Amino acid sequence: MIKFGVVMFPGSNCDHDCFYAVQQFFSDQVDFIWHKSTDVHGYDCIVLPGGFSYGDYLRTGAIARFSPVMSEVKKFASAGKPVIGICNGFQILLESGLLPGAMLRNTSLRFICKYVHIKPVNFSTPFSKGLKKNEAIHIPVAHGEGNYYIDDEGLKKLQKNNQIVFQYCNERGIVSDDFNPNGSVANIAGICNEAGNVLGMMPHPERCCDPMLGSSDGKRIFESLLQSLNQRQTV
Amino acid sequence: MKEQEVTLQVALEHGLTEQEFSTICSILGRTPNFTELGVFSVMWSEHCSYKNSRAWLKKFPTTGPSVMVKAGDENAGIIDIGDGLAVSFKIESHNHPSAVEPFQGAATGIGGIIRDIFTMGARPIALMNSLRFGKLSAPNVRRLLDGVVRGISHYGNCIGIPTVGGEIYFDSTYEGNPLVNVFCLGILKHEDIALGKASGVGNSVYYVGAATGRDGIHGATFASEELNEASEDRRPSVQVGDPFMEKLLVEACLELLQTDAVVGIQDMGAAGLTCSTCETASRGGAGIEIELAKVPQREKGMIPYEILLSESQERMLVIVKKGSESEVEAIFDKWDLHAVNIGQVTDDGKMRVKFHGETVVDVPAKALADEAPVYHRAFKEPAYYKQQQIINLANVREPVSYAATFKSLLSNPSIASKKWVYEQYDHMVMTNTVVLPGKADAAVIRLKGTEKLLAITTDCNGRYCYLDPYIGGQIAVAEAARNVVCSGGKPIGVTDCLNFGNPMKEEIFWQFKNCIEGVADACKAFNIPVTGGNVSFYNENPRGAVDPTPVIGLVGLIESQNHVTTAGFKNAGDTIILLGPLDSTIGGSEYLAQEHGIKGGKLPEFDMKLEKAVQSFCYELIKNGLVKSAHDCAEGGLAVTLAECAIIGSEKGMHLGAKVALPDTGNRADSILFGERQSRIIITVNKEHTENIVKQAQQKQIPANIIGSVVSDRFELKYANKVLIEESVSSIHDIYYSALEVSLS
Amino acid sequence: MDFKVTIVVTLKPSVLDPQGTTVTEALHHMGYNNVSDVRMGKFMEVSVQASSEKAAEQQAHEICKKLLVNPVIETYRLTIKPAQEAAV
Amino acid sequence: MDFKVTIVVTLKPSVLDPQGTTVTEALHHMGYNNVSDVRMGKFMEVSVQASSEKAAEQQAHEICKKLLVNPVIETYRLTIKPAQEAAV
Ligand SMILES: Nc1ncnc2c1ncn2[C@@H]1O[C@H](COP(=O)(O)OP(=O)(O)O)[C@@H](O)[C@H]1O
Ligand SMILES: [Mg+2]
Repeated sequence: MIKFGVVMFPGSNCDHDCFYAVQQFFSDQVDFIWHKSTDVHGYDCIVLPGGFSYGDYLRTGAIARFSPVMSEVKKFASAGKPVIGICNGFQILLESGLLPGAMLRNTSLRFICKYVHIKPVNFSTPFSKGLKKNEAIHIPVAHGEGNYYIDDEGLKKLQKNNQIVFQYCNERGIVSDDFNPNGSVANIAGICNEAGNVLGMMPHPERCCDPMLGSSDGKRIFESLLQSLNQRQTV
Repeated sequence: MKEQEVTLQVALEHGLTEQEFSTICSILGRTPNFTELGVFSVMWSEHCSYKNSRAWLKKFPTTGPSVMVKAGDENAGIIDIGDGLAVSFKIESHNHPSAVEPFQGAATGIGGIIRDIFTMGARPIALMNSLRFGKLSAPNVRRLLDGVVRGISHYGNCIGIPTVGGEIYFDSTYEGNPLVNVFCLGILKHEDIALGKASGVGNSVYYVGAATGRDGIHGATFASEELNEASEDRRPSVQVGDPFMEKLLVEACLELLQTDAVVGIQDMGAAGLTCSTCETASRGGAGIEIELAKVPQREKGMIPYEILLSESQERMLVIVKKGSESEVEAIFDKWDLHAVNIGQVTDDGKMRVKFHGETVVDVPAKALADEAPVYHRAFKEPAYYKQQQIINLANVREPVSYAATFKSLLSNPSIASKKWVYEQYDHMVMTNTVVLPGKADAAVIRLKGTEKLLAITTDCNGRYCYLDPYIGGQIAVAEAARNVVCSGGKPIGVTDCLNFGNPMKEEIFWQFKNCIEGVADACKAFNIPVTGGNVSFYNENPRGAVDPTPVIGLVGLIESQNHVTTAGFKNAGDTIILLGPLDSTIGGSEYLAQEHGIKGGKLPEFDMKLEKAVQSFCYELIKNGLVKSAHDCAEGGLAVTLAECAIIGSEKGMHLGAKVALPDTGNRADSILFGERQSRIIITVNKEHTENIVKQAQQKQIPANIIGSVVSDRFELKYANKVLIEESVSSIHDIYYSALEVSLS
Repeated sequence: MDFKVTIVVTLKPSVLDPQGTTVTEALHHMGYNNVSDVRMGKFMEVSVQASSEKAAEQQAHEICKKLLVNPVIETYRLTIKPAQEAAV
Repeated sequence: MDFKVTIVVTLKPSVLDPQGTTVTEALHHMGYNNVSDVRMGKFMEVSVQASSEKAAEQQAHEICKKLLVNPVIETYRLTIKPAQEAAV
């Protein structure tokens, strides 16, 4: 069994959603990890959920990255184990330096909650291995600061290292500024670290695992992860 | 420092009457000191005591087999929904604070209503808001709208409770007096009900949450006055919300309530520490003694009067069993919240407040909380009432172009899609939102771990209530119930927010009384208990009062996912049936107001018996799996309703329209297309079920007309064999979804 | 003439500053116990074209009052400099 | 000794400032066509207790670098004053 740990920061609010989605569809083995904990032993994957850790005060993710658990998450990541940061989790990964770049406010200066489409463009991470080229994943976003920023040099590096994992697109998989909900550089919806085991993404896969909620495309990302982890375990 | 001496003059300045002041003196057997006077003045303000409305609120039916906590007994009512589960819900106004500072006013409104729900031991799982503004073209309205929406978005999104629905109207009656009513619903297990009571001599009184500042002192009395120039000067009373703090409070309190340590719990809302201490003591039949010096304070040099009357947000009072203190402190510590033991429960029924050991308030808690005066205000039928009814609508010109009128109705901001608003709210967090905003007449949320779902809605048409408060009140309930039924639910409870002008004016009180009677009679007819609500008076400025607006929040239970029904058409070829009467008049309609500038006319006939029959018929059809889509026929009449079914049913690249022919009733076309008669639902069904359904309806003497069928990408509406509207679905789709944004840009 | 206006907007002293409080606590958690009373405000830079410094200043106050500052809870102060100087 | 530190955090010039752009546009809409290039930043006030101004300054820079400023997108400058003076 693959064991998941969902970190709870003060102000996390998608922690239960992630927990529920994992438990319902992917694994009986899922725990909450309190942000003051310094023990992440025994987990196969750590999820940094969405929400408003510390109210998003100062900057999104800026305070949460000092939670005691984060130094353990860093060690976990540098051991090559998978970490996924969703929305606020992505913002925390940026602030903690586990992923490059920073978040700015959406160009509309408004919070935006709606379904969008994203297209996987990197098939070498555990999260995206199982996805298909040209597939358009129907998935919700819900954020006020999802406008991903990185300077030109950094962007080139991302591209060169194949670190862009998801881009905003339309229902036919066409990537363009027209379908970018927040103004992010290069229509980026998700990136990974150089090693590919740390993923940050603004859209919420945990919100679209159950067909009852309108889309189950989010399952594909978790399924890909499970597949990779199972392969690794059997190896 | 020497306290101000209390005289009748000072009492009058506090908004108390001479009579009230003398009652206070006789309760105490002496003249109150300045702090005590402040305490009485807030507790006996309209906002806290409901002194002008209480007598009439008794008209509401409040009992029923499923009622677990009754209206008026606690911070919110509770309704049993089976499986050992219950729901707690309430609606509340934050009109006056939002008029002064829309962002913070709306935000703290959300914070307040959430506290009312988790105080009951329920986990809040859904928010809604019912908003009313002046016309968008009027000065300041956009700023208000923008601020209110941002405020709700800021607070609700951060705390992680989905805002799943609501309503917005734009009408000049609300100019200068926006209505911001917010609704919260929570879920709990039967055994987890928490009460706001203090009992058990020697139990500890804890203060938890944000530190106290000089926020909103006189806020409660402020909410009970008309807005005028002077209210500008009261601006320091604006409170700032801290949704992060409240998120911690929700989690910590719900965790705490899972222990045996808590005797009672209550939020500090209006009248803050004063209200929470005297109410808990009064409910528990006990007394409370607290030491103000222990209260965490944000500002230096606060005097007892200020500490007691402060309306700082995000604070709770918890009565803790003696001996469980350390358990309680450990939980709050985990959540980085300060919990301070500020006093204990006593047995003398007194609210006793000390400041550095010296007694500054010593009053009977019950008198303060429950013995506020009750007034029976005089009322008088306003002159406009009969005058409006006799307007001769036959003189109103029919539209030159039906298509143009139709499109301008579709782009009316009160009718057009509210996407611009709900996309700013996180409506999906908690992963329960089965029907997203804009898709059905009610929001639908699932209850994880059960087969059941809830349908919730808020409704009120202020114009109807102005033209006929009694019928308007009935319609508000009927329409809310209809919305829930169209979504597949059975109504189980009502909460109401009564927004009116100055109750001292007899004409206003007449509106109030008649609306209440309408709401009450409708609730009785439907057999739905009222579980609580809120009254907001003085929504009035020198130009006049708002339309009487008794907003109804209605909750329905959906037994199975299979019953969930949305408004959009599903398949080309389906038959479109109109349940309910075809004929209408244009009295009171949006069409009459928008196109002809007439706020008047007699409302179309409303028959409660027919209403109930239509609703229960529709509900049965849905339960039998025969209905593909259902949409209540409301503002904009049949034409707009049908267009909405087409638009909502159309996705990118796949458009569904309608080909509809309405039979000649001998009436004018505008009344058939745009008239707003009640008791009507547009359903679509598989062609082969059509005949059977119509036959069943006939047997029950319910009008049911086959009016057309679903087609692809064309919207055609005929009346009396004449094509009056013919549009492509994509064009009306664009109008409907972009209108609000266009009028804002 | 071009002027550079800098505007500092702060919450009125009596108004709650949840951000400031939370940041203060975060700093304490990080061990900075000698740090306290963080208050958060806004800083804005604006270029204004006007015939004189006086005119620019008047304009600046006007836009503060009309748009940039929420007088219900905020106060502001501004400084103004000819653009060349500011660039230095 | 108590010191009052004020910190101005601004977006790096190379980073697009969506808020500044929107405010500029809003001002133009309102008829202020002589106003341009609005840039939005943050203003913070912090009390620091330290043995000397130098020590306070060092602390202030430290908390800026660790928490208050994100160097990927922001730069900052700070001023420091003994608390008594600042109060004046
Ligand atoms: N319009 C109304 N209909 C039914 N009950 C009402 C109405 N207005 C107020 N109540 C009930 O009266 C009680 C007093 O309200 P309360 O909770 O003290 O107000 P607040 O939350 O503003 O302090 C509550 O139980 C509330 O549900
Ligand atoms: Mg209350």
